[in-house]
Amino acid sequence: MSAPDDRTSPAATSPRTRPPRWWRLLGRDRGAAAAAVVLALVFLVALFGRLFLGDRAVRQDLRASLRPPSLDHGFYGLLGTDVLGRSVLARLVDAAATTLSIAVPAVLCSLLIGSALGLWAGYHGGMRENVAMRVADVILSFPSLLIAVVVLYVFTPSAMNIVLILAVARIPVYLRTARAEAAELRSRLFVDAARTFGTPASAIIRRHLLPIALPTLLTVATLDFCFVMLTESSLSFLGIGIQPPEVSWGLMVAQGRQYLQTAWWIAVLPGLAIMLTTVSATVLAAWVRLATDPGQRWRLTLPRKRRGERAAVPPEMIA
Amino acid sequence: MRSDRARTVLTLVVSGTMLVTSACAVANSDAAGDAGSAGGGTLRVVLTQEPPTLEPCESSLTATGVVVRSNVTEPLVERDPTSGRLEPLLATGWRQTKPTTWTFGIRSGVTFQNGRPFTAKDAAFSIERAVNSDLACNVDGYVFGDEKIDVRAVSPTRLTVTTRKADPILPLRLSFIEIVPRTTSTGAKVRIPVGTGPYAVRKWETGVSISLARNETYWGKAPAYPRARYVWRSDASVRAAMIDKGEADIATALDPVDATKDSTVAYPNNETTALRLDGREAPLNDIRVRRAIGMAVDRTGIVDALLGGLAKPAAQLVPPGVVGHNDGLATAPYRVAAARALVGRAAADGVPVKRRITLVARNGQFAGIAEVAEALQYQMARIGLNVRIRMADTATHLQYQLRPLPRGVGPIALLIMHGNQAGDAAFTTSQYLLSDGPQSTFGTARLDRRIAAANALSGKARQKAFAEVLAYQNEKVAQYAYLAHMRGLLGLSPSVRYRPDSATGDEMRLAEVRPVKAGNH
Amino acid sequence: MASFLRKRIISSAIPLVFVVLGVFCLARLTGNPVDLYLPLSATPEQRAEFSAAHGFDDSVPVQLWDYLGNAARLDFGVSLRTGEPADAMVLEAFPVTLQLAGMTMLLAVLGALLVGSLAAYRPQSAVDRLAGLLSMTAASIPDFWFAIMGVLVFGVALDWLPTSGTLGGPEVWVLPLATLLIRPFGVLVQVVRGSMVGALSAPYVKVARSKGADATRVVFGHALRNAITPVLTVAGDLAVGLVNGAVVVETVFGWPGIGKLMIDSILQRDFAVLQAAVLLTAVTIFALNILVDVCHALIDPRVRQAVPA
Amino acid sequence: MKPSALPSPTATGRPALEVEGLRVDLHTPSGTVRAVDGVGFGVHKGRTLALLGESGCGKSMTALSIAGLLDPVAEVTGGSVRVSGTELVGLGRAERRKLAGPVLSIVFQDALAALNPVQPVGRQLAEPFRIHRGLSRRQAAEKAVELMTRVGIPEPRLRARSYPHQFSGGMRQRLLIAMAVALDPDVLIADEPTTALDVTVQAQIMRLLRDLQTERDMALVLITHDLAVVARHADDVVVMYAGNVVEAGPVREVFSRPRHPYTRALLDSVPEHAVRGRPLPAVPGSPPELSAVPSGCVFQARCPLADDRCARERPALEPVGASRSAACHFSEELDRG
Repeated sequence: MSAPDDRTSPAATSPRTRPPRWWRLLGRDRGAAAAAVVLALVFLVALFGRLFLGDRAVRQDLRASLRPPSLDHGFYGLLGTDVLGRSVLARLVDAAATTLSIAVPAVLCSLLIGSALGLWAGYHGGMRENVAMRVADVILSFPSLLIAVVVLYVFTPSAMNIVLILAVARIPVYLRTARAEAAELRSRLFVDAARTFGTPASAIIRRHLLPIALPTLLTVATLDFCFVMLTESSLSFLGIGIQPPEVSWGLMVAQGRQYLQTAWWIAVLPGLAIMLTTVSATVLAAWVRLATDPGQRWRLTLPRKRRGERAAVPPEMIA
Repeated sequence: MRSDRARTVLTLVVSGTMLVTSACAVANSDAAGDAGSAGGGTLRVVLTQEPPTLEPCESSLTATGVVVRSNVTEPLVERDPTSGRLEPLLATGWRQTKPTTWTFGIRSGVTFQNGRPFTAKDAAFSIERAVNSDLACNVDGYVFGDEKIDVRAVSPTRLTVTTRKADPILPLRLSFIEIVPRTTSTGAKVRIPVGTGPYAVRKWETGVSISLARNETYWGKAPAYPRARYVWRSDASVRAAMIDKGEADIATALDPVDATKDSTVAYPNNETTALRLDGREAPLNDIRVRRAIGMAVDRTGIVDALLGGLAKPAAQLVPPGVVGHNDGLATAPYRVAAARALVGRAAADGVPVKRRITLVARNGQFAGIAEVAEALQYQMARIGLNVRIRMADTATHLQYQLRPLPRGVGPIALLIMHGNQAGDAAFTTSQYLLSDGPQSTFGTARLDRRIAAANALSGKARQKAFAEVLAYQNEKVAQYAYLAHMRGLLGLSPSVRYRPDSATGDEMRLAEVRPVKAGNH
Repeated sequence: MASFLRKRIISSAIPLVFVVLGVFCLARLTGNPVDLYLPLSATPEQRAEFSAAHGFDDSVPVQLWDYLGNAARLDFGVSLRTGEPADAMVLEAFPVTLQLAGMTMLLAVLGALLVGSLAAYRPQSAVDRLAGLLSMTAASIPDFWFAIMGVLVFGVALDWLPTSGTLGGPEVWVLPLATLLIRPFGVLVQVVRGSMVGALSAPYVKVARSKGADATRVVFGHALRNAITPVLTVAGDLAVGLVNGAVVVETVFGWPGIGKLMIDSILQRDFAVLQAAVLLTAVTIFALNILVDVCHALIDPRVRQAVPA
Repeated sequence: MKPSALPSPTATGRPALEVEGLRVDLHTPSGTVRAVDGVGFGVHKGRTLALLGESGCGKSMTALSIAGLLDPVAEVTGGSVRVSGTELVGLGRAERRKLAGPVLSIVFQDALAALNPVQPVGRQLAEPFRIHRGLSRRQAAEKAVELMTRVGIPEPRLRARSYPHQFSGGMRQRLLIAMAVALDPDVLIADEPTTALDVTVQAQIMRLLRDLQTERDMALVLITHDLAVVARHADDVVVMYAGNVVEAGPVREVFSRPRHPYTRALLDSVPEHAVRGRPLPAVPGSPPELSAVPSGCVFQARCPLADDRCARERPALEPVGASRSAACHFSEELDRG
């Protein structure tokens, strides 16, 4: 998106205005606020939910198999039970922690490695850039689900391995984005200036390139969340995701699919959890992208009926 | 430089090429094919997977056998799955003419689907091909071990089979060998088999379907449907949906969830599930721990909740109806407290009960296996053991199942499903109970001796001896914590009539399927 | 353009080699397939014989060397499962997946261009908000779940569509396409919208409006072609990702495509087929990347000019 | 309503462009602010009016609101804009489109961004003829070549197929101007048309604009912050500060005898007016933020003459001579001093 021209942007007309607090901005966008609340809730549940659960998520009772959601069986019976008679509510809470403990490290790993490599390659250009891009091509040319299948069958399908595979599979996305940004920035005046002062490459990358590329990279990362959760669930469908008795939302959907006709709540509720979380992440990512961009922030403040151009997904986002 | 407009058009053409190819390709699928209903003359069967091959000598592979056996090819002798008795098929009868020699009478007037007449020479050829050739057929070894046999066609209607040692169940073993004409290749496996059966393979469209057509020169009773077609869907809910929708007449291996529907029929499939406990590794090397596991398993709970109430709690590896089944064995009592106490006593004696046991199970081996594994894990953990689950694919599972067993993997509790297709405990004991059995982790010398002795017997004595072997294993060895004798679930559309039996999973006789006549509901 | 293509092809061919090496070594890591193909009670001699016959007793480098040598003569080995040449099996399965993926991408791109442009033209309108919600939801539904729901709802309950399979008229395409489509469509709508909003606020659009251009001319004559570049890039990457989706779709609906073939050959340790399938997929991806680049060049004169430099 | 600034003494009849009391609100993160507050002026055919001011004073916003090209963040909340007698404020989209091109046209500052990068320039130049005259592709292309010849593009027939990035900055600006004058508009707005160019090219572009204006008898609104450009090319000038018109009148009179302290300060800061050996006097301070425009005189914070009255009361734009007006409580004193 082009920078808004300075004649219409109040960011330029009033350069010294203190930007409004981010929560005030957030409060004005009802959609983004709701998304933030949902995400915060998910994270809180993931972090602290297990403290209250005890063994509820694993406690089986084969006599209480497939109870529909109802008020008759106490708090943990609210959302019904699965085929092993475990509380679906407790499992959803437990699964939130597992799901996030896979998605978050996977996204962080690929973000860190991919961005570092990409910025380095893009800044230096030439051979280094070429090699990095070809590495990205190699990874992208492997069907990622298949690598996952091979690796997870050869090694144990532990959470650690799943994180590693998902991280490796997603590195090219960040690598390409970061490289493109760095390649564009490296010819800019301020980078040239820093270079003539003898600033080492690593410092230029850290101090000049990273801050500019970061918002885009973070947006891609937030949206990648969605991809990682869905892939994790596909792995469970093929039977090589998280291994029971651990449980993730993806595993719950995969295991519940055969009960879709008889006990919808087993597969539908975790599916909803995935969708709600990813939609919230997408909405919030679009919002954060605007809010962190000084040239775009003003768009958030339009009155509702005139609210203008808001990019939902940055073009760099690849899924 | 081309004009700008032309460039736009070109871009559209480039990206549109795929659509055109796609659209053309849609037309090539078998749209005009025999998509009609069973009433239209085609019996439509949906399997779980595409057969890897239709080679008759591989028909002991379930996926191959279910299509080939008794439909396309036939054996000399077949075992009646309900009575367990052997019935003549392409043979007319058999006698043990010497201790090591069996003589078979061969049916005359039978022709192969390619028009050639069937003689004893074809029978001899088929046995040689399956057992002594380089094809590495699955039936070789599975049924015959490594003994060499001598087969002779004495006349067009007489066949003799000689073994080195006396083999009292040789006719039963021969029931696994499908008869093919002499012209069949011995160097390579065939893609489209030819046999004497009621149906001939018309077309195998790889990945899509296998079509059969009625063999109009069949020597026996003609089947009701002129054509049959197999398709495969790996997801059970899709197979069930195809029955509901009327897209298929028979669906195999449905989920227990669907057991309540009118369109499903349950049948015992001769499979038995159990946990094989590796008695060489602590803490499983302590018989108290192994016994405790047997007592910790809530068989009725698992059967009712996870297996749709279809299976029967088991106390031994072979189901009723198999020679050697011991009616006197009762399932281990479900007593958690007692089991926990047993483990506690073992722990007091220094057994490292907290060492982590890996429960290995195979994805998709039976419907609900993941849940069963979870239940077993939970129930074992409840008596104080430390258990984790590893769901494996077939290849990995086989590494755990077969000798040489993997090293350095710690104590393994392997969830196995054993199908005794032959109806004689000899196959089970030699594989699963011998101390060096290919699928056994340990045993005792006394058990080995008892098995060897039972193998040499026949008739009532054989039944009694094997029954004692099974009882002895439970009492003194306890390598297995039994789960259940399984039952399969078949989907049947209202327009067909078929009674599945214990062999249906391995050979589905399409000739026995009849249309429901109008007003006969 | 010719030099552009040459350069692009050479630089992309190197990764192809690495893909072949990678899949070869990964496959060897999964162990000797002998257990799967020999009877349970096969003797050690039989096992050794099987391994020798298929070359599994050699060291991995030797196996690799043999494989590369044979592959150079276009001999990709035979399937352990069926005994057929691996390349024949792969080529047979490939068109199905290519058709599925091609149709999917075409529908996804066209649909997303339409919906995304509509949404972008009046940001925050009801249309925009609806499109945003739908696309985000579509992009976050687990595909196998959608597939099975589709079978149960449209196949059984409503009885509108066949449940599965490839036999029949065009209606058999609906559910597999829809399953494969939802995610790329959802993502692309958002990309198109974002990119369109950007293009519509560009100065040249103001100029076009100052010339009196109406909405159609502004959107299709000016903004669309500028907005399509990022859409193409993302569409290319999504198309690559369709191989993953194809595995699920082909598994559920029983389509004999390359995704199912790959999964089956992994599960069956059918290395020759797996390698041939991955190689063909990689070549396709490679061709696709070039196609995307060519489209970029066709659409944007600046890309065309920048290449020889 | 504030008085319109300039009924020009030399022109007769109605002005081609009349702006009265134009108000534009901006919706910013810190609330709604008024970016343009009651701006009014008029331009006759054949005349050039300069809108002068520092960046951010609202001059471009004024131009965009006249042309109806405001970003969604901005909104016209009052006033009137008449072009050749037609009221534009509140006019429907379709009617406005009919006027855009044949009646009113605009030239932007950044020609690279203002030309569609993926279309050959010939096609972009032909577009007005296709839209308004309904010419065929071929006829329109012919017209485009004529236009290119007129604005001095060498080898126009060949260059019509080139893309914007293949032209130099000056050539791009010529193309943009050609596009704007394609249909002989009554009013042409040029928004900083030369800011991005180097000095020699600037002069050529200004000459081209001027020639075209004379040739086609257009009313030209020149938006600029460059006093030299105003002095050389404009007939009248409107000085804007913080969204308000502070002074208006014929260029020669305003520049020789400014009646507003801001105009005077601007003029003082031009090097020619400075005294050698003394530091160049800049306008001290900076314009107020739009969110903090004081209730009194908008210029009070920087004004050397400001007193209590200025803080209390905003001076109206009052006539200060035959054809001039200024918004200052001290305009009389300035004239005398």
